[in-house]
Amino acid sequence: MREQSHTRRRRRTPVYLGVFAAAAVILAACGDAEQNALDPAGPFAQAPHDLIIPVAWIALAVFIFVQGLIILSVVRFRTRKDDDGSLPKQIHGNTRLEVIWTVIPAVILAVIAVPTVQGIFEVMEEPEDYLTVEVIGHRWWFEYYYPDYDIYTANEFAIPTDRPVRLEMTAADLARSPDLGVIHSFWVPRLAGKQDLVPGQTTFLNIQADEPGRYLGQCAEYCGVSHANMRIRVEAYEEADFDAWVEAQTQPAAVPADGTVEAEGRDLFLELGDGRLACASCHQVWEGDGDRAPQQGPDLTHLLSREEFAGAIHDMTEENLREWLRDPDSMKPMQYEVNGIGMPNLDLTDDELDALVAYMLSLD
Amino acid sequence: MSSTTEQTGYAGRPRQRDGFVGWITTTDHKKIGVMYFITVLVFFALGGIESGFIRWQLAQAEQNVLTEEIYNQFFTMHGITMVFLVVMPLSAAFFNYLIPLMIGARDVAFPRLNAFSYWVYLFGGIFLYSSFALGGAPNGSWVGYAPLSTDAVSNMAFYAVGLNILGVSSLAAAVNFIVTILNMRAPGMTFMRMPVFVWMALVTNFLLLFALPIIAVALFMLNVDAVFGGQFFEPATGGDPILYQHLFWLFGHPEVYIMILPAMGIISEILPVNSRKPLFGYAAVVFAGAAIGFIGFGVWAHHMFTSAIGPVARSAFALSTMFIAVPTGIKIFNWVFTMWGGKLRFNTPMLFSIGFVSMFTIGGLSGVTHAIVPHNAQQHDTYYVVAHFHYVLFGGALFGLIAGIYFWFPKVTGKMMDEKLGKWHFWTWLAGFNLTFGPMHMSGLLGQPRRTAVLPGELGSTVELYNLLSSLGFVVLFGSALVFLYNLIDSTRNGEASGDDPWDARTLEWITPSPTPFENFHVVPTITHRDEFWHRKYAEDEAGRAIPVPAGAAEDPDAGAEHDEHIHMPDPSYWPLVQTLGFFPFGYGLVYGNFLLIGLGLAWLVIGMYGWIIEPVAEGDDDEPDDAEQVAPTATAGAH
Amino acid sequence: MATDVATTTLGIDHRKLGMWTFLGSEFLFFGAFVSAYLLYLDTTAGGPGVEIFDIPFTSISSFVLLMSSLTMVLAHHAHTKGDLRRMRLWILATAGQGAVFLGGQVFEFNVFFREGLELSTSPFATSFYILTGFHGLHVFVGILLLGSLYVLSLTGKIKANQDVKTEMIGLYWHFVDIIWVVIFTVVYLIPEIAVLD
Amino acid sequence: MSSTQTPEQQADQGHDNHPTPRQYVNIALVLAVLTALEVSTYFFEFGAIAIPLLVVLMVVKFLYVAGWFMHLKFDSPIYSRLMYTGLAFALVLYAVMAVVTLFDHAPMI
Ligand code: HEA
Ligand code: HEA
Ligand code: HEC
Ligand code: CUA
Ligand SMILES: [Cu+2]
Repeated sequence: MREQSHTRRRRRTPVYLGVFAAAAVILAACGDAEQNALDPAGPFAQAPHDLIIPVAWIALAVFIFVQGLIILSVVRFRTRKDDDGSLPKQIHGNTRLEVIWTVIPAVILAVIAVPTVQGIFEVMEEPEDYLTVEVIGHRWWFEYYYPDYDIYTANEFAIPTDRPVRLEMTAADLARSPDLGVIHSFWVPRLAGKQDLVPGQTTFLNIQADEPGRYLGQCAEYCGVSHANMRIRVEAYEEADFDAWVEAQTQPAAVPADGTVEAEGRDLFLELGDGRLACASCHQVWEGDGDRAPQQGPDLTHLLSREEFAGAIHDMTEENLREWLRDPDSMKPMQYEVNGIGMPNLDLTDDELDALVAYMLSLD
Repeated sequence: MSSTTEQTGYAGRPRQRDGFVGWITTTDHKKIGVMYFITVLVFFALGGIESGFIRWQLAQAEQNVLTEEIYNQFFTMHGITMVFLVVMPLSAAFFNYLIPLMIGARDVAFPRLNAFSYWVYLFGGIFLYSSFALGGAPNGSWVGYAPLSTDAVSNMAFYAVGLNILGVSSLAAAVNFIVTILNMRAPGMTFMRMPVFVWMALVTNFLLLFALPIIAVALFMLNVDAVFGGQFFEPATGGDPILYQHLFWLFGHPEVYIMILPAMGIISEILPVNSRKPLFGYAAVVFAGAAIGFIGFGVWAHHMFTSAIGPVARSAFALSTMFIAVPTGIKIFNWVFTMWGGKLRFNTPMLFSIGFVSMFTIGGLSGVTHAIVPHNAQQHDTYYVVAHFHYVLFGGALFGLIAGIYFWFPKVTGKMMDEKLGKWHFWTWLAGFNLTFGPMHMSGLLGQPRRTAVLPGELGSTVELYNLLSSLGFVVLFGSALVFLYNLIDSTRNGEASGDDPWDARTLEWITPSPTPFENFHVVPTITHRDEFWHRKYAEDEAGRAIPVPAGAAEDPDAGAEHDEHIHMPDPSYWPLVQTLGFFPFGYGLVYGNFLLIGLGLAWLVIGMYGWIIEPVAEGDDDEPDDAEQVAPTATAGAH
Repeated sequence: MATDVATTTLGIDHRKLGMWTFLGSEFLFFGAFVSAYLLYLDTTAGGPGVEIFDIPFTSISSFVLLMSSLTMVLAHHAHTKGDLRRMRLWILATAGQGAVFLGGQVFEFNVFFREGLELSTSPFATSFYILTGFHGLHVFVGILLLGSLYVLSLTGKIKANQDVKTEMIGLYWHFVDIIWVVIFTVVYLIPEIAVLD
Repeated sequence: MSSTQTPEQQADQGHDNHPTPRQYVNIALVLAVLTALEVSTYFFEFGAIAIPLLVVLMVVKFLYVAGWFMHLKFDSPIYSRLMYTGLAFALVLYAVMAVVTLFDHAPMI
């Protein structure tokens, strides 16, 4: 047979792999993405990171060792051109070697296991002096509630820097949603690993940002048609800025002056007519009286304080809002018709759209 | 084979062994193996095309090639197809063809049950794919988590019922192969003389035996919840969605070893043959395989590290998961040392086997990093995991199985597959594979979650680059697959004649002529060694050097064996096919909650069962022939 | 095929080995349903719970099923002795007891249903019905098998020397009985006592 | 388990060593008595021992049916191995699952 000529090429594969791996690591280091798990920005992301790095080196060492052995045997023991056709020595095994390659990996793993178990408990522990944020996963947007301040918001939320935030999470409020709830997962890689939100149960996750800035994430547990469009934005503020944000959010929404197009929009918002469902039956714009408690849709009291909407996938621009109200499904696939989930198309006329969009844009 | 049974006096039993009727009524393990193989090719093409669309959609950020609905259906069906309709049945194809040959038997223990398994597999696959025409394919991912999957819009009733049908096939096959291996070995074939492939088949089938009932329950519960108003996983009344995850992964993790162990068995046969020396540490490899299977039952919650389980469970499962690397490592090192000191021949099967060892190691190591629980929270449900399991499934299971295809092709057809094309296939396959799945490690760590229909631009340019590379990799793989397909078809027709023992092989199946004759062995061999065939060809001198035994010099070990007067071979039967059709009404009934259809299907299955039972006793049937009938003259043996 | 026991590797019949292999896996099947049931014992969503059980009634039907194992084994015994006539008699007795058990179950389900325990009432209800229902389905299949045995032995398809067939079906039947032994204790008696306390 | 200790050589060669009908009836009588005992826990107060007692009775009945009616005591040990492997898998796996679900699980709301 003519295989010998191919042995040289065999050698190139692992080399190519190595080059590839190296290139990949380098590229990663200069990645600037705000959703990068390799770039922790707080203690709850840092600790796992510090754990995985040595493990990655160990894995790389094992990898190089095994591939090295393979390459070595391939090169050394290929059948040579001048081979006499006799058979090699028939070796059946070697007990000492078997013991060695049973014990060494076991020891390596035992060494890795200790910090792993420690890490598990550390990350899950209740931190000191934390801020609680309740998180509810809906199909397909996140809702946030600050029990300390009685603030509701959606998709985007703010946290103070240098202070642990403990998320108390569940999926879909059964009482006020036709969506009986499916499993979602909260994941902002630079702040912490992910944790699932399970309907009917409460799970917890600690996050913390050391630096102010914006941290991105998204739902990481497949939750149906718009799973890809269920994103998370965290704004981390220095303490003073955070207090200002809280202050702004606790304000009731301004009621537009009579006769303006915004006021027209507000009327439509409360009562759409023609047997159409009113916006207010799903959305809350809290104007100061009564409970501040949203229904099944996102709280819109300070809509404009957010940069993006609809699962944080669209910029908060006039055109986008208009398109969203005109035909929500074209902006984000939902299942209102079949399942009652998401935002319905309310067949708004152009005039109604003008008024409603103007009203939305006044909600800052 | 051309022999027809010339029985007289019995009605309703097909006589033909060739032609179309011969195929659809066959109970011959070899033909059934080939049918499995061809069916797998079709499903592989489907699964591959689905993944092609996935890669197309993700080639750039914010693309709109597919709608979310279609994307979700495609990745779900891709996963289901590759796992349940490609890798598992391809392993079954090898089990079918090889187990009887390797243990010196003439067929499996229950030939008609074997045909039944095949038809259930085929119809289960058709059933699943029929959902595309009936309002949409399942779109709840291959793990089918509740309560999402109990929602009607997920179409997951098709998944629950379809997989349960496939489960029936696998369970029947598992019982069949276990009995075959335990009870039909040729004289002298002790456990420690069995080829490693047979060992791995045994372990795999035990895993199936114990894992399938668990998923059967999980799927049935899903079915009841989705269609009949059950409350198993319904949070509103206190049902616990996590229970589904436990049940699924109690099956799901053994399942991944069900997919890898047959491939490990295959390369344990190929590496020694092409290193021209016996497997290093046979006992260790066998033991490690059994250990992997056993420990594999105790690690399931490592898929649930970010789910609602507490720190104690997370720790316990992290430990058991890491521990499984030890027996796997034993195998890797034994394979490498099988090559060490040998005289390696780099034919295509060998290349794929070495590729297996190399690529599987990568996937295994990333698996160990998954077990670092605190960091698993970063990796879970990202493309890093997608990379892991494609490295073990594609780089592992599929590489091994393809190696097996090249290796045993001459056994099945009597022809060689083209070596040149084979090498083209290998190198493009290896390159395309790494190009597709290598970058996913990075895109995952950079924050790209899996099962997302759009690649958000916000993830950054590096991720887009990696995704583009992955998509290019698919193009390479596609071309490579075409080369393979061409090679298969062309070699079947025009391949070089292989002779009976083209590889100078070691195990029993090569003792028989290629292609394998209908009754496998003219004389059932008596086994005196592990690697029996090798020992009939070579003797070892004191130094451990092998010297060929001149043909005819050694005593024919089978000379003393009684030449069977007449060989009993199983007769063809319509019933497995006919009965299995009952799964259609039954299945659709369960999907649509239609009790009429369910009843019809059940009645059909029962009637089919009776047809099967009262089928005339034929010589070669797996029924005890009555004394009077046993004297009936047998035509099968005469044909040779 | 090589069903001739003498020529198999282990010296045992394929079909018996196959049946046992299958039964081994059935434990995992019922085990999952039993676990779900136990986890959901208290999850009644305001509907009826375990107090709904009528222990004396279920005791009687359980006892009938238990005794059917005796008649089954006697049927097998008769078959080993080549006594097909007596075998058929015992088969009938076994199937009859199975039918009584099933009838009891149907009755029980009806009562529960009328008392407000529907399949969709609660996870407890679903898991109770599905677990015991699946067991009932097994009994039903067993009765079908026994019926076939009866008919086929009449038509001569099952012969006096083929007692392995009766044995196989017997194994299945006893297994279903064994499972009920477990269900009776774990599903009915223990929760009932735990609740009454 | 006594049934697994059956020596190999006894394996399934014919049915000579199977029990007699009389023995079968005796076993059935024992089973009947055990069942009566079980049911009596419902009618009489057994206190803390009721549940352990029920479990023991269940196991004994199980072993009797398996050992005698299913011939595990007399047949090839491979059957016992198959069956008890399945049983052991089921017990251990589901026990672990139940422990995780009951004791190491997110709080329900
Ligand atoms: C063939 C299939 C296969 C195989 C063999 C494996 C093998 C392993 N898998 Fe993998 N796995 C999958 C298929 C497979 N997996 C699939 C399909 C999923 C995703 C399911 C889904 O969510 O859709 C998955 C997901 C998955 C997860 C969950 C990830 C997540 O979703 O968060 C984890 C976590 O621990 C894991 C771990 C492992 C480990 C430790 C092994 C080990 O068995 C690997 C052992 C091998 C080695 C380690 C290499 C060789 C060893 C040596 C050279 C010795 C020296 C080594 C050391 C000292 C470390 N796998
Ligand atoms: C053995 C299993 C297996 C195999 C081989 C593959 C093969 C491939 N898979 Fe994978 N994949 C899975 C198992 C597998 N997959 C699983 C279990 C999932 C998880 C699903 C889930 O999340 O639920 C998954 C998910 C998955 C994803 C993630 C989707 C998502 O999360 O959104 C992606 C993305 O790129 C992907 C890509 C690919 C590609 C490009 C290939 C390619 O390698 C495919 C190459 C194949 C071909 C190119 C075939 C071409 C064939 C022919 C040309 C022959 C023609 C023949 C005839 C006409 C007879 N797969
Ligand atoms: C049946 C309930 C329902 C009605 C009626 C409804 N919405 Fe919505 N709306 C929703 C839901 C649910 C969402 C969240 C969709 C998502 O992001 O997945 C939403 C999202 C929005 C958003 C984006 C909020 C954000 O921060 O993401 C705006 C703005 C909005 N709706 C405005 C309106 C207006 C104006 C009307 C009336 C014309 C209206 N909605 C009527 C349910 C409703
Ligand atoms: Cu929510 Cu995915
Ligand atoms: Cu796993």
